[in-house]
Amino acid sequence: MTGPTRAKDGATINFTFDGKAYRARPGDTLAAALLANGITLVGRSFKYHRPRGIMTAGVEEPNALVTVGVGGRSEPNTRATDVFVYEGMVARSQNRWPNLRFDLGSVIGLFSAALPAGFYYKTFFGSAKRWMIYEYFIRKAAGLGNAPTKADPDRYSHRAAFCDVLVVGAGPAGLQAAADAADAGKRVILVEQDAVLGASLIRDPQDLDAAWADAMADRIRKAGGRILTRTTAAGYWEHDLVTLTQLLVEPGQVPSNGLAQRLWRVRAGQVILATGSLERPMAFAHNDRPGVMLSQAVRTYIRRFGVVPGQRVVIATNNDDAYQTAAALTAAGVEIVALLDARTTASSVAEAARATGLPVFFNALPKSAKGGRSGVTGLEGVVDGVPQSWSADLIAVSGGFTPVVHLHQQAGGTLSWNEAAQAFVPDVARQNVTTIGGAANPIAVGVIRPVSKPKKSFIDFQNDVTLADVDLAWAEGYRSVEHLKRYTTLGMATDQGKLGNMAALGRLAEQQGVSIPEAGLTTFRPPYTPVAMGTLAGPGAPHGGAHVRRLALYDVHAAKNPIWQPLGYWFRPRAYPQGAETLAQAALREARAVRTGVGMTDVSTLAKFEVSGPDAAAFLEIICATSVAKLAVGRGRYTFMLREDGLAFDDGTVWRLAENRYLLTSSTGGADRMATHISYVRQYLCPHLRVSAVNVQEHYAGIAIAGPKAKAVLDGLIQAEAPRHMSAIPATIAGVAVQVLAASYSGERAFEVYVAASEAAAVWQACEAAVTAQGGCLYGLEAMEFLRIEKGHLVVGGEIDGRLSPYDLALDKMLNKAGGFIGAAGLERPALHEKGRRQLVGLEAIKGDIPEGAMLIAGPGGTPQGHVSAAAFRVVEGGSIALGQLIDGFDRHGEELIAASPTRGQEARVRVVHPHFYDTAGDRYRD
Amino acid sequence: MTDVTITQLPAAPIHAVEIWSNPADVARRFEAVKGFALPAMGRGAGTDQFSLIRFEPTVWLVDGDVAQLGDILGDDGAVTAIGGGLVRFRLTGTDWRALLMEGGVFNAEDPAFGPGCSAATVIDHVNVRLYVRSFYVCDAYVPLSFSAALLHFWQEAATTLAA
Amino acid sequence: MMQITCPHCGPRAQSEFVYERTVDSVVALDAPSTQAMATLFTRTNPRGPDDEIWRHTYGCRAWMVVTRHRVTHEITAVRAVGPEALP
Amino acid sequence: MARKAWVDAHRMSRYSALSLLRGAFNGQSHWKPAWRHPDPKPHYDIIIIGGGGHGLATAYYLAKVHGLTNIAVLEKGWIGGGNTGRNTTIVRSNYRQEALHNLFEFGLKLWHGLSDDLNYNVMFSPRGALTLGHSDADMVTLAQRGDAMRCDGIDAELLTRDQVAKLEPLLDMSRTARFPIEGGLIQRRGGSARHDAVAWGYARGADSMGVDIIQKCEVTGFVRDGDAVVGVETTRGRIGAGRVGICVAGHSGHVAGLAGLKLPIESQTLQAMVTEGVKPMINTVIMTQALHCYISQSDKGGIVFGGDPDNWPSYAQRGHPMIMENAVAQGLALVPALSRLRMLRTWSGVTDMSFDGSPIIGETPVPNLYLNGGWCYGGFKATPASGWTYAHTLATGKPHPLNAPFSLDRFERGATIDETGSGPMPSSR
Repeated sequence: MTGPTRAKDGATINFTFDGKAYRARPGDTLAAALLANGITLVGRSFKYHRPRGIMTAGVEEPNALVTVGVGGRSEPNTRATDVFVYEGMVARSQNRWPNLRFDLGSVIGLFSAALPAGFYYKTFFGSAKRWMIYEYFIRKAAGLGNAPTKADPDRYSHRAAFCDVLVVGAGPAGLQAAADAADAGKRVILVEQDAVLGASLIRDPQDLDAAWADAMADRIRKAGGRILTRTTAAGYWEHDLVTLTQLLVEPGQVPSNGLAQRLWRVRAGQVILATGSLERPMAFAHNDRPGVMLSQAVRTYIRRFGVVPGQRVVIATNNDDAYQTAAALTAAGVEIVALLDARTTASSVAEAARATGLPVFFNALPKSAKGGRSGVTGLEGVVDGVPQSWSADLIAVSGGFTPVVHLHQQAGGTLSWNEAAQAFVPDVARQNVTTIGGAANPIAVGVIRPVSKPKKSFIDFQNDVTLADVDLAWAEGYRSVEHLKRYTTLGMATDQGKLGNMAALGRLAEQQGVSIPEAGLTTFRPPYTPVAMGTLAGPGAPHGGAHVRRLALYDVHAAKNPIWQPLGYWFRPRAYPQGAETLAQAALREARAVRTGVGMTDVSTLAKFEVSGPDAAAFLEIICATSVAKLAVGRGRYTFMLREDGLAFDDGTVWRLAENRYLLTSSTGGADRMATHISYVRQYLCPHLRVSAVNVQEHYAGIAIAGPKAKAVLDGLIQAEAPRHMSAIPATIAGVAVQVLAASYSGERAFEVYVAASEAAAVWQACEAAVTAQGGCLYGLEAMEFLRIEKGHLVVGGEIDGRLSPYDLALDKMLNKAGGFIGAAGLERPALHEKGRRQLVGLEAIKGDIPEGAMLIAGPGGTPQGHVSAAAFRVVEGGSIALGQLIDGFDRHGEELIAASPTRGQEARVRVVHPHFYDTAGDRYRD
Repeated sequence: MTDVTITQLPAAPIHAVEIWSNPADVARRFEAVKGFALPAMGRGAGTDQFSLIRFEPTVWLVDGDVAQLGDILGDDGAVTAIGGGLVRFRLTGTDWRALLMEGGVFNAEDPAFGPGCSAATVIDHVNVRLYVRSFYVCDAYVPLSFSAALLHFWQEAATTLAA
Repeated sequence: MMQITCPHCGPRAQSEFVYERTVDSVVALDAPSTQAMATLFTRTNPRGPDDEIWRHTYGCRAWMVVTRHRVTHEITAVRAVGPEALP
Repeated sequence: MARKAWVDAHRMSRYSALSLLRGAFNGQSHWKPAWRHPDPKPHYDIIIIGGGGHGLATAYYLAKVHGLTNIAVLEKGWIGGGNTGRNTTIVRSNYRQEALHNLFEFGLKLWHGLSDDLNYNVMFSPRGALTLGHSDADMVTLAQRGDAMRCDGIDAELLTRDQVAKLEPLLDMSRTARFPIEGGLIQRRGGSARHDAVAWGYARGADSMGVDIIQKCEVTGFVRDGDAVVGVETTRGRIGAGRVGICVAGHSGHVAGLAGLKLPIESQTLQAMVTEGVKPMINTVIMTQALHCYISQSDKGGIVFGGDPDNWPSYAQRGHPMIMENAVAQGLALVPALSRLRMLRTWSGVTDMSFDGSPIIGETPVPNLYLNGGWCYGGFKATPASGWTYAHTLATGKPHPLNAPFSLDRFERGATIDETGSGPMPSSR
């Protein structure tokens, strides 16, 4: 009998692997369960599709990657060593076709001699299109598992936590540190990536065992500490913030409450890293075969899971730790055919072992594993320079230990070289972090020089990087360790170089003839182990972290089933179609209602600021590029704002509501930017001013009522004379206090009614009743757009696009002659006054409808001289009109151009005109 | 079982009071009229009917009647209505602190953040202003446009706080 | 994610704050055009400490000057700016 | 003479499928180093500071197009180790502003022949650069951009909703999606490339023509003769130069500062990430009009993700976790099936954010000193065009017509090239 075995009792959990049913014991990892069921071939490597088994018993596993779960919960590339079997688990092997045992992709391996590291840089020439043909096949062969094609049905939480001491790793050192801190009255969080506490003492119970771990855990909990299992400290960020990823269910498992994982953001007073170390493999030929397993993993399978991974075992080591594996194997009744110790002098542990009759060989190195896809059959080695071979079904290897210093280094800490352990250990910490236990004090090892053929000696197993690839990179001049990594793809696999980096570094140092620390070290960046995208996105996944902002009058609109239009974070009614009306038909009907009768619309999203105080006018004269101070109480006017560079970035209206109180409105899209701008000027530039500038965007809902009959509607609503154009009065509608501003964006006599949003519904209903009584209707953004274009009003993001000056927009006559406003200095920049600027123009179609966004060209093949910023139809008479930007456009009225949209196959012949198409004298504002 | 209930309180006349000059004088006038001091940063004061909560260095949120405030402020400050744009949520139960850690970055679990304390922070991308009314009650002032989204987030999060 | 000690609120997570600009970018309202544009359009941008203007936008909304090292992100000083305020 | 002899002696190993096959029989032992590791000479005609893709491309075109070979590229670390190796490898020229799309399009044309030109497969894959529109307004904006490109002879195609769904079947096309997809603009000639290969290919090409690529050589100061720069001080000694070109991306401010210059540049961190490899699922490079996230799939199968820059100054080459989390949330809102993939690796570059979002290539006020920088988060795709035009500028002392608009003095003059219209503050870009 060969291969892994386990007593049959206790296996009660059903799971499937590649469609076949198996049973696992509670507490089994998938790897343990597969081994217990005699399965040794679990996956295929990335590049050559070489057969692979289970090499480790932890998160560093490079080979045994499977897909678990079904549908939207299917998780590719799950490490079989890092997922616990649950009832009904579905696991599938990956990167093989048609099946795991017979994988056509493995023919690539036959050509491996012609496909060294970086081979793709040297071939597949020809056009980019030709590369894409090669690439098609490369991409198909590459990748590992299949991504799900369905949306993830589960939720993910993000939670903040604060503590005095965060301990990472619940091995003996971590447990002790956490318990001591908790006893000392500190708020403690202890995290462990495993499902159980204890780490090494589960594998090697000696003085301390699982019962001791439980006792420590009790102490921590009783003192108010928090212990999180299945939780990995993934990233160490600035100012002692550590992100943790907590699995609330296993990959692919259905959570009972819908929550799959939680991302913790822990701000810690102090961080203690008790992260232990990872065992290294050894480099020898075919060291990637199923049946080659890390020595500590062998112990773990025996002692923790009761699985004996082989019956005839060769152990290869350069340190004392592997002798414990020999002990565990012996205790399990397994034959150890040879223990190859690379060291030339025997340690006391080794001597003691040999004294018991264990076949220990010193100065002994593995050279080549023999066997096939199901497992190894033996090992060739070299003892004192003399070749020898042994038959075996398991090769346990220990090439020393790599301390887990990732978090220490992520925190900015430096590393130093521990010659005895042949390992980097934490040196100077940059944040408030200490490393304890095995991560700080790895055990001593002997130095190894591989004796095998480099071409089949793997160091990055998943990506099939061999010692020969390292040699080739060096020979080709890729000498920095970063070049080596990038050229060979070493450390780029899902195990992130946890197993292979040190072997590569050793080889590189050898090539360079320098010590390992001189050869360099790559930087560890978050995450420590890969993190699910869903966990990163957290509750933000459905909305991309951008909630829709809901209108105060949302319910009122929703009842009318409008067409909605996204506008920044808002959704606003675009039109209110009646019957089978299309958007265009509805918008035109609505716009005509405004031109001929009356319409009303929701303008609540406009930015609004209430500015009070003795210095309010002085403050506004800094913000606005127009004069404000001379405004009489009860009057308002158009205004615009410049950035410091003198270019226009927003516009709106300013109203003097009382002696020392103004209301400033500006665009919806620019609302947040304007709020910041106003706050900057008030708080940073002008802290001495006696002014209060309060953002009341959300406080006031706004209702615009426009049209020749608007005044009649208003007179009725407020039971008083509505204010004349650009005047404001307080009033009452439906018993609610409102502010009525006579302002127009449509070109008609119009009013904006502002009311506290919490009371807006009643006012809206009253207004709608009054408007309807006059034969009017609601209008949406599309009609508003028609109306404002015809009138030649500007819109932020359209005409005011952040690239034009007030001169370009023909606003310069309104500039405050006294200066002193933000942007005045920028206006003097010489290029703003040179020829060749784009200037605001109107465009009138001569032939065809003007496509919005189209380029303005002189004729076919011409280069753009400008573009159409907004297009519409004359609301009543019909006819395509537009606003645009045109190079030196002010001087080109009357010129004919083409508005071309090649992407839409549309074009129109247009005439350049003045950008006001409607009521240029403003007669319609007068009663 | 998770112990937190989220209730939306009815709309209220909420105002912002800003002091731009002579703050110490204003504070004296305020205390003389109202009988308690203007709360310090990170604190609120008053009763359920009339509370002043300080979230900004120069601005107090007033939940209640502002009739006397104009006279107190004189030329040193102004009162501006902001209540239309704020929704008040009341979080009740021992687990309101845990709920506030979900999607948050502020340490609501800090025992020092006790009754009378206020803090403005961001939770699930939404500006939230918190005021601890008692050991079991924390009020949250949330922008109207985001209030439905935040309520939904809280209701969902409350079901899995213990997980 | 840094932790910034707001002069008004104490230590808070960086995500409550918004970086706005550097102190050396501040254009005085009365600066002549050439000087104003030179200020607006050049920065020392040091690979070391600089005085930066941050706002506690999602907190108390106050503005402050943060002296911060651009490589290590160490914050050595935070200074309140703005109108006079009660403690 | 000596140089010529050297070049002949070290004629680079020609790369081909045949030579790889030959290697199969000799253990791949016939390859020569891709570039030399020379010591600096006392003087060069032109010194380029910065051995990233742009600096190496500049050296390559100086040698190839202008026949200048007494050139050194000085790199403080290892070549290609800055932003060249820390981006999302997207290549496109789909800009709205004429000066920008003309510059990037010139580069895109070079990309299409680059592997053959360099005899180094940079794996440029024109899989299409797709920008999604989420509203009718977005679609007009995209059409405007596409129209501007098409009128200047650059490919751009407006796609309907159905066409987008067919091209990228895993996008959430539901009407109730937070960012409903109304269509897209695709530049089919855009795509992605293997970033490291670009630096290495240019280095190998430049080296083969005699350019000295000097790694681990940090510039610590400028040697001046009066106002003029006549050399550099370095960690490997003083090196004289006829002209010196700065090409150091995020470190532009630092290096220019050594010459007493202040620039319209602020350095910020830009993060990117890649997931574990999966079988092909994303076909194009997906970008969006409403969000700041971009998604593509590498040849190895990893989903490459980018998002907003960290909007504050930093030289740290590490980012803010919540910025990345937000980019992932946006990506999942678009492609929900990404949720169960695992983020494997993150990286960050120090970007040189200019004050109009566009690059700076040209003279500085200091005689003999030139600047190439300000690429913000979009420099990778420009590598060939940047190198070509900078080489022209350094060789002739005058800008190429393509980089003439990108002068350093445009900011204070008022001739900025602002694609997004968001103004001079990099933090709001």
